[in-house]
Formats: sequence, structure tokens, C-alpha cells
Amino acid sequence: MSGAALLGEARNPIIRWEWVYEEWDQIREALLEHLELTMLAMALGLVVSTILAAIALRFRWTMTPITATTSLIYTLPSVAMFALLAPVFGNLSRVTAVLPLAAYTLLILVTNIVAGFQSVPQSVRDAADGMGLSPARRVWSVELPLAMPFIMTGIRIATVSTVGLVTVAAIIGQGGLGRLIFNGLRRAFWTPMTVGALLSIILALMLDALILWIGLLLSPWQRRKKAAA
Amino acid sequence: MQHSFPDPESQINASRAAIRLSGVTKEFRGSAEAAVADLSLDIEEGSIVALLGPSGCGKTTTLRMINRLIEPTSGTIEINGTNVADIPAQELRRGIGYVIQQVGLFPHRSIASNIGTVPKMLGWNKKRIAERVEELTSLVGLDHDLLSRYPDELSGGQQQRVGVARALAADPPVLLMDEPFGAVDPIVRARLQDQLLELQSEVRKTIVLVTHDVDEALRVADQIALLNVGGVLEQLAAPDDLMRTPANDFVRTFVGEDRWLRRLHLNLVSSLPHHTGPILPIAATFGEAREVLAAEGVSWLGITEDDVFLGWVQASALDAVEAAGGSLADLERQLPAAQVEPTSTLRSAMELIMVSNTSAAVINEGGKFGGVVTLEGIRRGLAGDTS
Amino acid sequence: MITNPTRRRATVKLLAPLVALGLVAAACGSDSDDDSSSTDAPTDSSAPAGSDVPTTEMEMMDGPTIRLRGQDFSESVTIAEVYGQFLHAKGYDVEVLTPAGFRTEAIDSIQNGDVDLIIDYIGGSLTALVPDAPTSADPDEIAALIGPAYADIGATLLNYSSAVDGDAFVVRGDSEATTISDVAGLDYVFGGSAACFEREQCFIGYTDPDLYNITFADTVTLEFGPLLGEALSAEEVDAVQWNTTAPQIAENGFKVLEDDLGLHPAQNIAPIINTEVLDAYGAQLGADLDELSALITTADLLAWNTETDIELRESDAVATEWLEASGLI
Amino acid sequence: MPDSARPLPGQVAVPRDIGFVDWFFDVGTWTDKGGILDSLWETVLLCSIVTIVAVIVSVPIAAALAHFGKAEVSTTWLVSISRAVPTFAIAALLVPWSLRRGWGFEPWPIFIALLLLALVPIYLNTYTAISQVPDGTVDAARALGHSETSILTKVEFALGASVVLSGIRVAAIQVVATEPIRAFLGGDGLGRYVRDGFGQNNDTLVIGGMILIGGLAALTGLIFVLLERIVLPPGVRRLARQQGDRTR
Repeated sequence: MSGAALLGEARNPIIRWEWVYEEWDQIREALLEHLELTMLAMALGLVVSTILAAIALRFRWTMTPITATTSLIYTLPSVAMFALLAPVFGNLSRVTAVLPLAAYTLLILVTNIVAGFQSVPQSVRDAADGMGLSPARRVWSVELPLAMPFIMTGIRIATVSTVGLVTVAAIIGQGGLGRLIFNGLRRAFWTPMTVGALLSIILALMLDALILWIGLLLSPWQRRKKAAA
Repeated sequence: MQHSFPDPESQINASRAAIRLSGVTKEFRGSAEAAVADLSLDIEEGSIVALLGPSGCGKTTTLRMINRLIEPTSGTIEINGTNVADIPAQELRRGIGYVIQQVGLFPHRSIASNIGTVPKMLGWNKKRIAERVEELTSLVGLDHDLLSRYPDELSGGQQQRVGVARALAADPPVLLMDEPFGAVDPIVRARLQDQLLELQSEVRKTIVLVTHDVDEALRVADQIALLNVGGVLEQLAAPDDLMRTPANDFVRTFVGEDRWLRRLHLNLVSSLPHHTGPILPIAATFGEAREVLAAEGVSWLGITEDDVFLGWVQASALDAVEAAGGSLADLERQLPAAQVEPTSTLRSAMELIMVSNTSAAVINEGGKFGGVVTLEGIRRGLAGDTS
Repeated sequence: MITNPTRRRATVKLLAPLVALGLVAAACGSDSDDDSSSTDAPTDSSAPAGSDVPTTEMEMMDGPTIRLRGQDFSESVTIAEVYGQFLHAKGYDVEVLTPAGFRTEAIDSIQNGDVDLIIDYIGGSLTALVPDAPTSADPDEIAALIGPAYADIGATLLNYSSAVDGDAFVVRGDSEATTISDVAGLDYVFGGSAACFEREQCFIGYTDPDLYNITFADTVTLEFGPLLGEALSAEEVDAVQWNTTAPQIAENGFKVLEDDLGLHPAQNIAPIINTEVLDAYGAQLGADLDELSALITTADLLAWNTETDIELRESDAVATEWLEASGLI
Repeated sequence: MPDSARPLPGQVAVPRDIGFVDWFFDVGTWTDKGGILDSLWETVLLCSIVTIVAVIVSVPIAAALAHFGKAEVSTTWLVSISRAVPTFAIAALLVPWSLRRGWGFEPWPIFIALLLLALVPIYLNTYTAISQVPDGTVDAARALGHSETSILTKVEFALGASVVLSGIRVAAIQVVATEPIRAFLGGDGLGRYVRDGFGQNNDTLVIGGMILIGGLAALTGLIFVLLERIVLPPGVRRLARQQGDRTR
């Protein structure tokens, strides 16, 4: 078979290193944009899910509808989400990319925040009340730190999935490393696709490790336990 | 909320507090029966009162109404004449120590930080908190090395001690304890109970203790309030009186017919108040010997030398030896027939005393003389008479 | 591909603390056109076309940033680069955005002001803007129809180029057919994009009993791009709707069947610019764009596509090379 | 449109300005050749096969590794990688590869891409399920004379069944939600409505497609909930509630 861009052909191997070198600027841009979109989506997702989790914890009956809604959002095809929002918020607006990305984090984050606060032993809450901690202080200085391991796990999982999802936002001209993937897709050129996919995985792993590390910093009592185990 | 609550000016006297419950009733929503019904109770300052009863008798509810974790449906609770409802809840709680069965230590804070929780809230400076933490650590018998550890790294008994230290941190006049030793094994529990009594002899708090363990109540409380289901007070009495003169069948059944016997099996020689008895060093004079004999009302003496028990001598032989110009060392000594260890149960000690012809057993504490156990001492120990 | 300065600025903004709720606002603002403080001076000739920072010897034109964006296929990306780099060299403040979407998105963005300049194929524009208008092989006729339509959405159609990338009915080299009419009796499997199936100038025209009246054995919906060639090669389909400048046609020995009944409209490329932006720069901008459009030929399009899709070079470098070779920069 | 130009299987020619209700509740929309019912069947068939194969591959491997307490660390990393892999890119890479081998658009590229997606949640949950069975329980079974195989199947598996099942549920839902990319790679299935909606600039189709896909995913979740009710003994279900769902 002659002609167009064949896999394994000398011109179009799985990865062509000169391309990586020559297009380094493009790759770096894409990587930074990927990071930016991930962080924006996570930040927005965290704010919203904190509010939702607070509602769910305060009014127990809301837990089911909140979970149902966030689960449904989670199953909606991301490609369609981006495309539908594009005419609403404009093709170029970060909002168009960030809103769906943030929406996809809700299920994981809400579930984990709620689980985290529910994991706080009743006795600890009781002791805090008995010693005269105000409710706000109890939540902030006792419950939150104890819920932190769960919350950090949620943030890890959500961040990693978001890194994967950001690539899809390339259909609306954003999407960080997804732009590389689409660049390759346009021409059946493997190198940008491989670079995009690989960097997305590497970025996910690095963020995962980073958040794991931050989580351990935030919960020294856990670290000690882990070391002892 | 920067009231430094246990100040002299505070509504509750800094060192002493009496608690008075008047007609306190608590009905929970959706429950037909009251959890606590028209309960009136006077708690003397500086005493330990045990709220005892079967589950569902409202003892924990009663306790939690004192520091307003639960608000009564009707009735009033006063601490030193001040209605607790008039004190802001959080301020009130900071002035009342609170110990619970599951301890509820903050797992994410070091032991030192746990103990210092209330002082920190009261705005003490770091140095003062650190000193107080050190002091309390010694007071409850904790190893200072533990202060930098996290709760998970401590044994159940150690955690419970931290819980007590934490409750005492701001030197509150009132201590509420909700089954404080419920989660530890019987041996540790007995030790913790001893320690509580020891502690109480130093700090003299007004302590309200919830328990379902009759032995515990008998052992540590000055007064026992026996509650029945629905929060009905069946009897309020000193432990001895409760056992000797139960007010009704419920009390009799609850306290149990074989109470004494069970306690003999349960309690150790070491749990008895330290009692030396008619014991004298070998170098003592005849005058001293007669004094001790008169004071103890016995007809025999124990002789020790360098903390080692040498044997018993008969009082009747004193006059003859003194007349012969001898000393105590010249008396004929009988070797101790009854010897017990501090870890022997009271039952085995009693058995030994019965079968030997002395009326006391010698406590052998690792080869040294550790005091004597008498039948009277055992009786008093069982009755909770710690004097 | 072009580096996008607004993206870089947005990243810097972001790395400053992600102050929770301010995020969305910051994100919205990132495409504002008043920000020209970027100091990323271009260092090599292939990269910087999208930069809004002129090199020192050039005189900066006074006016708003011209944002242009290609559609999501190589030719459109390269065309956008060519126009972008050309204008940039002329001293205009230009920003070439990441390619995204196809014609619908392009027209939407010029209408809502996300983008100031697009380069589209006039026949395609006609289908999108005036779907009921009769198709024509005459570019002037089409231009006369779409000019007013673009004016209605605040844009100006400039002169079309002689460069044409027309619709192509493509079959394998061994096909017996030479005209589209020949296909009627061949029981072919047809592959086309989702858009093709609802267009008079495409699938509907081919199957229309009053026109080509072809009965296909089956159809496959394919994304526009190299997959069309792959599918044809693999004999998954026997005919595809492609474009005349697809380099894979020659590369694979495919052939383009003659549109013997004149279904396909003229598909010359033409710049369409936001009228306000055009007016802000005065007549010079229009003249400059016309100058460039006049120079681009169909052969150029095919050459660019060969570079990007067969030689796998990047559009920005291909554009720079052509502009240099043509003495335009 | 004249009858002879009636759409062939492979494309949906829906008037651009049709209202969602008119489209969705038209009988023809559902029953026509290439209509919703056909697309639904294609999707359900592929998703079921992918999920079943993923179970057959993942469960034994995970169970064996967990039983012998291997692969703790690699398991964690595997999750991260799998979540970040752009499934679309994988599938897109595989299509030309498949075409050139004469294997066509389908089913291999989309099948492999979805399989990769489904393997991990099932592997992970099985691993978790087996390794969280208390050592004491396993020892007790050993002491009662169970063989290692019998411990794995009768004890560890029975106790972890709920967690394994929820892993399969998550995998199935993800597969259903991701399968629509098939429509962008030369196939059909429910994703066709989203694809055609994009291509034809028809939001009715895009929204309709999203509702169908979201609905199928939700239904999939529901089926697993019912399955759990039927399959698991109440004691194990109670146990599972206590342990909590570790999949998220």
C-alpha cells in the first residue's frame, strides 16, 4: 500500500523525535494549557462540590438527588457536552471548556467529601462539643482535618480523570494536549497523537503523586501510622 | 468567646461546685416515654456521684444535660446556684471537664495538643499551656515521652488517661465522666479506677460519673444514684447503704445478692487501702509495742527488720521478756503462715487468713514487707470505704 | 502550529493563586484583545506568526487585534497561517487561534465576535448561509449571493482567490466510472461526512432521481480527513465525498469523477472579515488581503496539503516557507 | 424528499428545524431502519461483549494477584494511568491500523479501546475485594480444610462479591458513556445522533443523542443495582454497605 501516512513507515513512526524537538514550543504551550484547564476545572469543581457536600451533610434527604444528578452528569458524553456549550459561552471562552470539566468532577468530589466527614467518629465530635468548641471551630479544626484523607483521595481521582478529559476539549479549540492529538488526527500523523497521549498520562501520574504528597503533608498522623504499619 | 471561664469571678466557683437537678425531664421527639422523668438530685461539692442503671435509664442523657449537650424539656440544673441555661453553652462546657467512653481524642493532634485543647481556647499562652500539660501528664501517670505521639499510637488505657488529663486541663470544678473506663479490659479498668480515686484525693472535683458497672460504682463513688428505665431515680445512697439497705426490689436485684462474693474474686489485694497493721521494727521499744497493741486492739505484733518481715510475736509474752531485761528481738517469733502477693485476689487472701491461726496475712511485695491484709480491711475495701 | 499569546498570558494569570470564584471571570477575560504586553519576541521564523509583537524593523499598524482561526483540517489551518503571517509581516496586530470546528463554528464565531477573520470556500458558505439558493459553478454568482448574507452578520466578503478546493467525488483508480453519472449502475458503498448526507450538493444530489439518481448499496458516515482515503484504500467504501486538493488522491492513485451534471458549486477561497475591524484599519487592510488572495493558486493549496499531510510538516512552517518563496515576507 | 431518496442505513436525514419533541416521539425515529432501536441494539451488543470480555480477563488475574498479596503499588498506578488515557486517541490510532489489515472499521478498534477502559475498574475492584477479606476469615477457612482454590472462590469471592460487582457496574457505565466515539470512527450506534447533530448543525440530534446515551448509562447502573439484589445474599450486602464502595 503506497502513499498516505502509514503506520510504521519511516516518515510516520509512532514517535518522530525531530518533531518533538522542533515543535517543543507547541508542546509546552499545550502542556501548560492542559495544566491550566485541569486546575481551573478542579478549583471550580471543588467549590461547587463543597457546597453540594455541605448541603448533603446538612440535609440528609438531599444526598440521593445530589448523587443521582452528579452520576447522570458523569455519564453524559463529554464530546457532546463541549459542543453544546460552545454556542452558549462562545468557542473561545475558557468557560466552555471548564464548565463541563468541572461538572464531571462533582460526582467523585461530592462522594468523597461526604464520606470524609461521615468518617469522623461520633465520639470525636462529641468530645469536641463537650469541651466547648463552637460548631464552626469543630468543623474547621477537627472534622476537616480528619476528613482530609478522603477529600485528598477524591481530589486525586478527580484530577487524574480531568487530565484525561481535558483532551476532549480540543474539539472546541482548547484542550491542551488534546490539541496535539487533534493535530495528529487531522493528518493521521502519529507523533503528535503519541506525544499528546503520553504527556497526558505522565501529567496525570505526576499530579497524582504531587497530590498524594500534599495529602501526606496535611495529615502527619496518617503518615506516622503508615510508617508504623 | 474569649471568656476565661474558670476564673474566680465566674459563675461557677473555681474550685468547688455543687450541682442541683430540680425536676429535670427530658422527652425526645418521636419517643413516647420520657428519657428522664422529673429527676431531682443534689450533688455535693467535691464528691463523686455515680449515675448507675441499666441501659435506657437516661443516665447519659442526664449527664449531657449538665453541660447542655442536651437541653432538658423542663426543670432546671444549677451549678453552685447558677442555672446552666443562663450560661452560654460553649462557655459552660469549657468550664466542665468531659470524659467519654470512646475517649474521643482528636486523632490528628499530638497528645500534648489534645490535652491543651481547652487552655488554648481560653487563650492561655504557650508556656502556661506547656507547663499545665506537663503537670497533668504526671498527675494522671502518663509517660512524658508520649506527649509528641498521636492517639493511635497509644494503648486504650493510656488514651483514657489522656482523656482524663484533657478534661482536667483548665482545672474545671466539675468533671463529667460517661462510662470512662468502659472500653478497657478489667485489669486496666481497676488500675484506672484506683488512679481516679488517687487523683480525686488531690484535686477534689465534683465528679458525675455514668456507669452500668455496679462494681465500678461501688468502688469509686461517694454516692450512687441508681436510675431505672425512664430516668426514674430508685435510690440515692452511699455504696454501703445501697447494699445493706436497698430501697426496693429493683435496687436489690440490680446490685445483686452475690455482690460481695463477686467482688472478692474481682478485686486484688493491691486494690485495698494500704494498711500496715500492728507492725514494728525490731529496734522498737516495749513502750511503743504496747501503744501499737492498744491502738490496733490485737494481741499480737509483727516484727520487721530492714523491710523484711521476721515473724509474729504474742502480746502475752511481752511482760516476761521485758522483766528479763530483753528486747523485742528476744521474743519468740512465729514465722508468717499467711503470705499473699499484691496481685492475689481478695478471695485467696481471705482463705489464707481463715486457715492460718493469725487474723491477718502479710503482703509479700517482691521479697519485701508490703503491709498486712486483715479481714476487717477486706470488708472495708469491699464496702468502698476508702477512709 | 501557531503559538497563541493569549494562552500564555492566561496561564500566567492562572498560576497566580487560583482564587476560587474569580476563576471563571479570569477565564472569560483571557481572550480580550486589549492586551499586547506580551514580551515573547519571536526567535525563529517558523514559530511566531501568531505573536502580536512585531519585530523591530516593522512599523506597527494602528488598530484592533485581528483574530483569525482555521477550521479543523490541514488546508484550512495552513491557509489561516498564510494569511496570519502575511498580515503580521505587514505590521498588523494578528493572533492566529487554535483551529477548531468546521464551517458552522467558523461562521458562528465571526458572527458572535469570537473571531475577526476567516477564510472559507465560497460554495460552502453559500450552502451554510443561503441554503435555498441554486448552486452555481460561477464564483461571481456565488459571491454576489453570499456577500450580502455576510454583511447581514456584520462581516465583509473580500475578493475571492483563484485558488479552488472543490468538492470531489473520489473513487479508487480501478473504478470503471469516469463521471459521477457512471456510478448509478455500480452498486457502490458511499462514504461521506455527516454534513454531506443532508446537503443538496452532496448525498441528496447524488441520490436525487431528478439528478444523478444513484442507488448506493450502503453508506458509511466518516469524519472528514485522512480516514476517507484509508476507508477507500481498504475497500470499506467504494466512493467518498472528498476535496479536490486532497494530496492523498494522487498519492493513492484515486481518481476524481467528473461532475457531469454540474452539482458542485464553485469553491474558491475567500477571506471574510469583521466589518468593524476592516473599517478600523481603513482601505489598506482590504487591499492587503486582496493582494494575497490574488497570489494564491489551486496548485499552492495542493502543494501545502502535500507538505502537511504527506510530508507531515507543520502548517506554520509550510506557510512561512511559501510566503518567503513568494517574496511576501 | 422523494421516497427513493429515503435515507439508507448509515445516516439520519432529519430536518434541521425539527423540534425535539416532534423528532423524539415520532415512531419512525425509533423503528426505521437505522433508527434509535437499531442504534440502541448495536450499542448494547458491543457494550455487553466488551464488559463480559473485560470480566473474563480482569477478574481471574486480579483475584490471583490479590490472593497472593502481590501488586499493591502497580495497582494504584494502573488506576491513574487508565483514567488519563485518552480513549478517543487510542481508538483513532487503531482505526487505520485495522483498515490496513483488512479488518475494517469495526469491531476491533473500538472494541480494544473500550476493553482497555473497562479492564481497570473491574481489575481494581476485584483486587480490593479480595485483599480486604479479613486474614482471620481466610485462616479460619484454611483451618477448616478448604483448598486455596476453594478459599478464593467460596470465601474471598463470596465476601467480596459486592465490591467486584460494583467494579463491573462502573466499567459498564463507562463503556456505555464512551461507546459513542465509535460513531466518529466509521461506526454507528447511539453516538450517531451526536455525530450527525454536529455535522448537520442540528442540536435536536445532539441533545437527543445525549439523552439516549445518558439514559442507557443510567439504566445500566440500575440493572446492576437490581442484579446485586438478586445475586448477593443479604449478609454480604450488609457487609458491603459497612465497608463502603471503594470504586470512587
